[in-house]
Amino acid sequence: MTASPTATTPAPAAPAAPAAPAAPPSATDRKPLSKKEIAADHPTWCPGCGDFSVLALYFKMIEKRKLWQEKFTTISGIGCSSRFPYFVQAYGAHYIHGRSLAFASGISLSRPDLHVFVFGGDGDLFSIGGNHFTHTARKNIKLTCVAMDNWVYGLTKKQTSPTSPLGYKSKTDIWGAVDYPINPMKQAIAAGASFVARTTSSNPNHVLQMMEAAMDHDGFSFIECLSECVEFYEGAFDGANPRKGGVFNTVPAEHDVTDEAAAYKLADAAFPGYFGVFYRKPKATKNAKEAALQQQATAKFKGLKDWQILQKTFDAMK
Amino acid sequence: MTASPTATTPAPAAPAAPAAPAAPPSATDRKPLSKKEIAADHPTWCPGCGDFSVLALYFKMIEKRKLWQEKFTTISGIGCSSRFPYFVQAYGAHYIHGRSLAFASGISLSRPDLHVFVFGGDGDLFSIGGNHFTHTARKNIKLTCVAMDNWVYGLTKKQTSPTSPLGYKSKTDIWGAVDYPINPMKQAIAAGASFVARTTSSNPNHVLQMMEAAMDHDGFSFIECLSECVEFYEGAFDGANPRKGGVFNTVPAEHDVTDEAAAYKLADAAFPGYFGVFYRKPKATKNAKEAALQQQATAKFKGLKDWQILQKTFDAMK
Amino acid sequence: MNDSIATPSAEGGVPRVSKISEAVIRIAGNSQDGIQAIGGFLARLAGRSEQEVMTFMTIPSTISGGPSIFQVRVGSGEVLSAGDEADVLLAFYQHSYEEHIGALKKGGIVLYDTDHVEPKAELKPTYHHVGVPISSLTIEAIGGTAKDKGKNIFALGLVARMFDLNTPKLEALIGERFGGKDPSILQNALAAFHAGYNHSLGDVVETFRFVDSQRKDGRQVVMNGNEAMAYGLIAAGVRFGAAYPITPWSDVMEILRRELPKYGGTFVQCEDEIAAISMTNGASFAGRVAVTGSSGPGISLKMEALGWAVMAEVPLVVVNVQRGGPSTGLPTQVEQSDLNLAVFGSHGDAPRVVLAPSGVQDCFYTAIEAVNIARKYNVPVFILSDQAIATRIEAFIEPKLEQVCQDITPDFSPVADYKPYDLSTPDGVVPRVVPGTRILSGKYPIAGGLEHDEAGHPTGSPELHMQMTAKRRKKLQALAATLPAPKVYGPPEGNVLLVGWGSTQGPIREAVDRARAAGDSVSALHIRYLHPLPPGLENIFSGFNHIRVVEMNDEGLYGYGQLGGLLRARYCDSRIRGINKTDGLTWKVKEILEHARADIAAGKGKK
Amino acid sequence: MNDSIATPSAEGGVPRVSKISEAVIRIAGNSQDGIQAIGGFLARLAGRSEQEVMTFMTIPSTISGGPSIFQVRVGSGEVLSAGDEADVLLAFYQHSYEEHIGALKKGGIVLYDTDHVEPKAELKPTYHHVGVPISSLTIEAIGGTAKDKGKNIFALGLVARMFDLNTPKLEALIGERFGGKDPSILQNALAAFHAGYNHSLGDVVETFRFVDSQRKDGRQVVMNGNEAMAYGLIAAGVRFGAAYPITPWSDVMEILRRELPKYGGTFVQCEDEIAAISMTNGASFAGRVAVTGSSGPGISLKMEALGWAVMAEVPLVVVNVQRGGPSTGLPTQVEQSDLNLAVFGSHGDAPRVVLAPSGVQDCFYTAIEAVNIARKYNVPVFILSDQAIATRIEAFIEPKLEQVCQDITPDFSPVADYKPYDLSTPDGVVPRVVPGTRILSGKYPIAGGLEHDEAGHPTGSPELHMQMTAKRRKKLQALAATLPAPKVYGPPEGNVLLVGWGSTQGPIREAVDRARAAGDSVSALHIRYLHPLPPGLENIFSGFNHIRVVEMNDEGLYGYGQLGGLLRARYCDSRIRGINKTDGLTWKVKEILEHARADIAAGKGKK
Ligand SMILES: Cc1ncc(C[n+]2csc(CCOP(=O)(O)OP(=O)(O)O)c2C)c(N)n1
Ligand SMILES: Cc1ncc(C[n+]2csc(CCOP(=O)(O)OP(=O)(O)O)c2C)c(N)n1
Ligand code: SF4
Ligand code: SF4
Ligand SMILES: [Mg+2]
Ligand SMILES: [Mg+2]
Repeated sequence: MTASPTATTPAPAAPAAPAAPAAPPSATDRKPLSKKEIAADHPTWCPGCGDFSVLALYFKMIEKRKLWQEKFTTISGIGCSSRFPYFVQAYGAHYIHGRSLAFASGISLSRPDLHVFVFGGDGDLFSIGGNHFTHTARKNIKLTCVAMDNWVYGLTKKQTSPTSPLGYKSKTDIWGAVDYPINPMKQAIAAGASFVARTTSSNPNHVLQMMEAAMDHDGFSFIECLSECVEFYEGAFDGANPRKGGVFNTVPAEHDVTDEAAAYKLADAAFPGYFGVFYRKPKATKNAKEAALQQQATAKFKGLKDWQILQKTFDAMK
Repeated sequence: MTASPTATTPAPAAPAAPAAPAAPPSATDRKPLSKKEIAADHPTWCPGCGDFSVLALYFKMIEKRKLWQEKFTTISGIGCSSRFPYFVQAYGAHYIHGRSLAFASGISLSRPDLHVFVFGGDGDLFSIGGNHFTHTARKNIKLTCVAMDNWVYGLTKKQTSPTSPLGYKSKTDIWGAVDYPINPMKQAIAAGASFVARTTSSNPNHVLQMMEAAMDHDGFSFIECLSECVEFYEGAFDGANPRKGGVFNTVPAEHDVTDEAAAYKLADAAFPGYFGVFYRKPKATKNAKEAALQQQATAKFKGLKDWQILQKTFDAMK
Repeated sequence: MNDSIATPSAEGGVPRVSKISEAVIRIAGNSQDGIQAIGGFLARLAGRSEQEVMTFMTIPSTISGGPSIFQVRVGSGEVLSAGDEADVLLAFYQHSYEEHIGALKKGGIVLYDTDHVEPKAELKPTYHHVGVPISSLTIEAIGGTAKDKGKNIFALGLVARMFDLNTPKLEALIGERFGGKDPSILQNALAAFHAGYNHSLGDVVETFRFVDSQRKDGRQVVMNGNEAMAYGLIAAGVRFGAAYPITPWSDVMEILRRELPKYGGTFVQCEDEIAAISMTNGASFAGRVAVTGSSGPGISLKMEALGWAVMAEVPLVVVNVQRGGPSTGLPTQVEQSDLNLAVFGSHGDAPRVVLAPSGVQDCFYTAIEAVNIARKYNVPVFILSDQAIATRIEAFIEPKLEQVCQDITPDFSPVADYKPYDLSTPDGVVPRVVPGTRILSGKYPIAGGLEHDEAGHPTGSPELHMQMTAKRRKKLQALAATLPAPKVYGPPEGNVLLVGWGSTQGPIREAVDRARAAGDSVSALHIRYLHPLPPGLENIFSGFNHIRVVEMNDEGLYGYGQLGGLLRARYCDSRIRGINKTDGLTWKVKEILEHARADIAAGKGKK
Repeated sequence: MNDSIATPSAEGGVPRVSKISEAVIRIAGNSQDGIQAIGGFLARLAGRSEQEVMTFMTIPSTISGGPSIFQVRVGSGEVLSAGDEADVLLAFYQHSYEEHIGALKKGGIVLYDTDHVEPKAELKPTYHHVGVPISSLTIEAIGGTAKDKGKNIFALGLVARMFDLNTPKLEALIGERFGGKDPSILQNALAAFHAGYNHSLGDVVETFRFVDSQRKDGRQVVMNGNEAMAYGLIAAGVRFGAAYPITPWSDVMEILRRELPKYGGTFVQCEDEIAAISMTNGASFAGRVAVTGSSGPGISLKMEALGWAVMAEVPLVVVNVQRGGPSTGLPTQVEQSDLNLAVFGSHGDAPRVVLAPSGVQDCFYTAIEAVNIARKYNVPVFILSDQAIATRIEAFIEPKLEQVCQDITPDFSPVADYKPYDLSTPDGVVPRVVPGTRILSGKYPIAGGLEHDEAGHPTGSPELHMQMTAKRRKKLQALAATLPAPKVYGPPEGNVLLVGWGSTQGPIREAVDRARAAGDSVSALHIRYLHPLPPGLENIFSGFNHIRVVEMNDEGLYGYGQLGGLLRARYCDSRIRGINKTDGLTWKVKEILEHARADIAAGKGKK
């Protein structure tokens, strides 16, 4: 291993950041990552899959916002969309199906120095992963979660997903889906997410806008991004694509993004519905709350080494 | 086994009810179950626990509505509240922690002849069981779910629950809870539950009213019932108990129970909030939809035995 | 093929026709080319011709598809495996040609699409090359549009000609497959087929004809293992199931979801695997054995809920279509590494039954047996299938459905009294009384996960926990006592005994045949009941010098695989050693013999 | 106690004082009576008096409380178990008296509350009865209100007098416990204590004094196993954990939740056990070994995610405080039935490490060792504790914290290049480079559950799957090579070898001592590293005629327990047989000897 002048090892018990590395070289002396540097394997997605554009815009954001590889992680569960981290030339994890948010929370809560981005499918985040979504949102754990919603299970080849509309013919509903779909936006709002937005991969500029806004939000930020599965649900989102005769309605200007009930109503709109930020109301993150507890606790032991703190506890157990 | 004149074994493939027994003797020639007949073990709950009254009112409903033991099942997960089935002298199951709704759905979908009642705690239904709650609600599976919400983990002796208010001092938050609580009513409404009500064990008549309304609802019916844990959260619900200087506000008369957004607003009211039916809007149950699929499918094979139906399939595999 | 075929000479002329008893044909292309369809047609034709057939295929792990093969082995005699080497290779692309010609036996025929394949000069001497402009001829025959669909059918025509297959039967099959709303589709398919069939095979020096296979008693059905599993469950009387999709389990659930309504049943796609097994626990509790299933990761998730069924003594069937592990592992490849999980995978002492079908036909009957064991002993039963069985197509004698199909509707006749966990029965088995049944004593049972007394109510009594633990164990011991001792394949005594389970039965038996043909003393033992084990195995083992357990899993920390470990623990016989691999592929006959060679050699001459 | 004590005669008079080396005191009442507090005081006093001490308690399984006991064994010599029989029984109620007098040794003293207990005439000859109106005297001493709190302290006073305990030390302990905001509480406690101490014990014919115990090098700390586990993890440098509550695991998480912030760490209560292990997988992935834990049901739920850590080679520590199973089972009783789950509980070949502490002190050191094994081999490590260790209190020499406490902060210095799954290392171990580290080659690793190449990217390659499977296995084989062969307790050769693991170490060693005292040839082997097993066991086994594996789990289908199965599979030694029970209670020394009697007898005379 070659040592770098700027590298340091942080104090063992640096409160709130047990394992936070030193700051990287100041932004000035480093160029942003180029597309070439940040792109890894060529995506194994089907030609035309909506997921390509989500990946391209993630690259754009990384370049634009000067995120270097030691500053962020890309996390996913299992699914076509969840192959995402393999295509990014940076630290990432391809976790198990449905549990990416819990995994990402472990990073976020132990490594305040890292941006944590989670990408997943509608099945991954709202079927098997639904409860982790709810609890990560309610605890307002700082990370960005992008649901690449294609209304179907892609990787396993066309089963009904929790967002498949009634009547959609899948391998598990050859006569058309009978279960009422879930509404990801309502789920996020009801769970207490502090940033909730909606976009579609067919509108690149809007996707980038939403991603940047989410990244800048200090808390749990959620984006539902419609992303067409050309293989198993072709044309699903034409209705939201002006180039295909659809309409792309942005959130009404008069909408108050801090009004939960209003956001909930917006989420109730029939497809194609609205695009943009539905809800944004910062509140203390779990990260900040836990850091505060650490400050309180460590304050009592100023200047003591870890073993000396434990010694005090043992002294009381005699 | 002694044979009963009225007992018959149903046709093997009676559509929609693969295993439905014959109707019981007409209500006229049978007396309703008395408290004595329906009570089993003496509850192991702490003296004064709110759960006692929920049990008493369940007995009352069973008596009043002439439910005989072969007509219903009582299902729970794990928790103090989930000990419920052991105290009822009828078919019941004490399942594993958090999964009672999925278990109950298996009964409901395979046994249309049985009423299915589920009782559980706030941890059982909204922490580990949260996702099953969401999906049972969205699919509108016919059963009644009563959350005995005491804002704490009772059985495991005082840890923070997903409904514990901020600042509640538990064994896992000695400095007071820091995670924003979940709102069970919002969860139910956002998930698409077709019947959502709220009551408190300190108001017996109201509990009975809500239970009966829930039982009569053809679909997924949910009741949040505040039920005090005198051991670990004494006085939690005094604010909702007039006898303890609290206020018991029923849902405003002008509230439209079919208006989802209005119901969501009601759920947003600060504690003690409102009591009564927040939302009730019947929609086709999954039970009915699956039955319809069965009717369509079986219609094509009228008069054929099961083996003959399979034979047709095999004939096409040569 | 059999030896009657001479290595083809280069000179052209009218093809000679030689009789053969079996042939292995490998079709290599991309998953999008419908090569599986060709294989499917050949397999079903074989089935209808009362021939034995076995297929093998690979599936690209990426959704966007990719290289894929379909190998079909057709024989007039018994066919045990999909075959190590191909007699004929049909190659659509350069990569197909280059990657798979190695699988062709020396002197074999490679039939390639000259539009995409540039044959290698150095290979020409070794393999007989036959080039056909498959793509362009297909376009010629049916026009550009349908090209991708037609190409495989054109190739089917070529093969039909080469093997002098029964064209009316094939046309009928094509009709059944493509005869739908739009008649042009069928016309195109037939046009492509005839174009291929009538295309001169040029310098092919011979074509082949299968010798008539000995009459089979009864007609054959042709299907893959997942189909056989699903239909077996239906025949068993299962009318409720719940699951979550995962490869390669998914098609079992897709079939049940589609078929059960015809029988008044329901199959539910759940939010996850835990919900799925919980729903089936609920449905089983409510009266009739229900089924859930999954593959690797989903099975691990079911372990807590499975333990409840053990404790509450609720019958349940859990199908595990195994794939490569650990974790997400190798989703589209085969492995037998979930046996330990099936036997030991829940906390506490939680005895359950584990069965493994040996092939496609056995999936059908194992499903029925699993349901009946679950019902009789009120215990969860695992069926361990695997990706290889799940996806391969076999033809087998059609089951006598009128006899095998059963009605397992519970009896709701009122009973006088009922103790769900009665300790007085010797074998621990207590017939269930289910919800909906009146119990005249007025005492109703509770099914629960807490340790309980005979009525099902919670107890912390040391004695009761000992007794109930023993009760749950004794049920499986009682089952074991009823199990048939497995029969040895080959002589019951000898030098080497190859022990196997599940889908390895075919290649292991073929290895035995091949070794014995070479004069070596090798027999095989297939274990279908893995937990509890059948009685009498120690006697069988005692008849051999070497006992090698052939498994598609790792040799483990101490040098034996998963079944190996179970057998060694029980019999403490150190001669039990493993033959293991984890390459995600089924065993080749020669690989097995390779591994066993030293032991086999040691026995040369001796008995 | 030692034999120096004569069976008490009935006549009264001034009590004789006899020196004793140890005493077993059982306090029986209801969980609400604070009897655990009495035991706690006695245990901590012993600790401060450099005596050995071990306690045992039962917890009512219903939340509303109920009968409960606390047994404390104090000794000047080595104390291995909580003792089979009590020398003194303190009975608060009739049920306490009736249910527990059987646990009193003949001639022992029963001290009972005459306000609640009606002694049985027929028992008077056998046991020495001493009645004291404990309830009313407590009320007298401190007034009605505080009665329920005071009664236990009053009884403590009685015991202090009877055993001539060090009152200043006891008063100090009472002060530490009750000294808080409200001084009246402490006053009441001391008043109750003195009232008890000064109460004449009437016709007790003797009191006791402990012989001075040999000086211990260093002071002792007194705690239960869950505390030792939690503080061991902190000493190991763990700064992040996540879990979900469950008995008896919960207090480990409650302690960590409370303590970690002092060290700049965090512990998260999650929505369920799957989220918990996923969070810790994430935190470990992010750099520093994290911990999760649970008991039975919660452990079964973690099996899929655990497999991910095996595949991704991410270090992790999972604590399982075992309780009675299967399913919800016996939540407040002890069992060792999760060993198979720990070793085999995930799908696929998923090798992980399994350690089991032998007692309270060992929990502390095992936690540190588990963390270091996880870090060195990048593998998940199970720690199998159990309900008995978790809840019993022991005094042990205070660890030298300055030496044992470690800082495991990762090194973030930039590296030139990094291959996370490098296949070139002989033992398969590759040091981790974690997020936040610059990699100058610009090639960054992905941690994933799919089979992968050396860079972590997905592959379906048969060769790579074989090699990576071997890599994951080789890491554990390398660890095994470093493990010390366990030392035999007693002579290294002989007739009977009692093999055990976990919390059974104490009673097993005491059984050895007792048997040897009786002239029998019995030794013991404690296995702390359960997976992989340490080398050299076969040599140890070869030195004995009988090898009996003593476990608190079921004898299984084939007559051996869970460790028994692992050992038989590996060594194929049919002399390895089980001694098993599942009554939810720790082993009594005489029970073990009972089970081994036949083997022991067979060896009489011989060597
Ligand atoms: C525990 C577990 N269950 C099931 C699967 C199989 N599986 C993989 S991805 C997936 C769902 C894919 O759908 P989605 O999450 O919407 O992603 P998409 O492929 O549509 O992008 C499923 C069911 C798995 N890998 N693990
Ligand atoms: C899988 C699993 N995890 C954890 C537990 C332990 N446990 C039992 S009940 C319970 C929560 C009890 O709280 P709640 O559901 O609110 O019911 P209450 O006791 O308050 O009525 C927990 C964590 C368990 N039995 N199983
Ligand atoms: S299957 Fe659908 S979601 Fe998956 S890669 Fe192809 S187009 Fe995209
Ligand atoms: S602990 Fe609380 S919830 Fe449980 S029985 Fe006692 S009072 Fe009720
Ligand atoms: Mg999707
Ligand atoms: Mg609760």
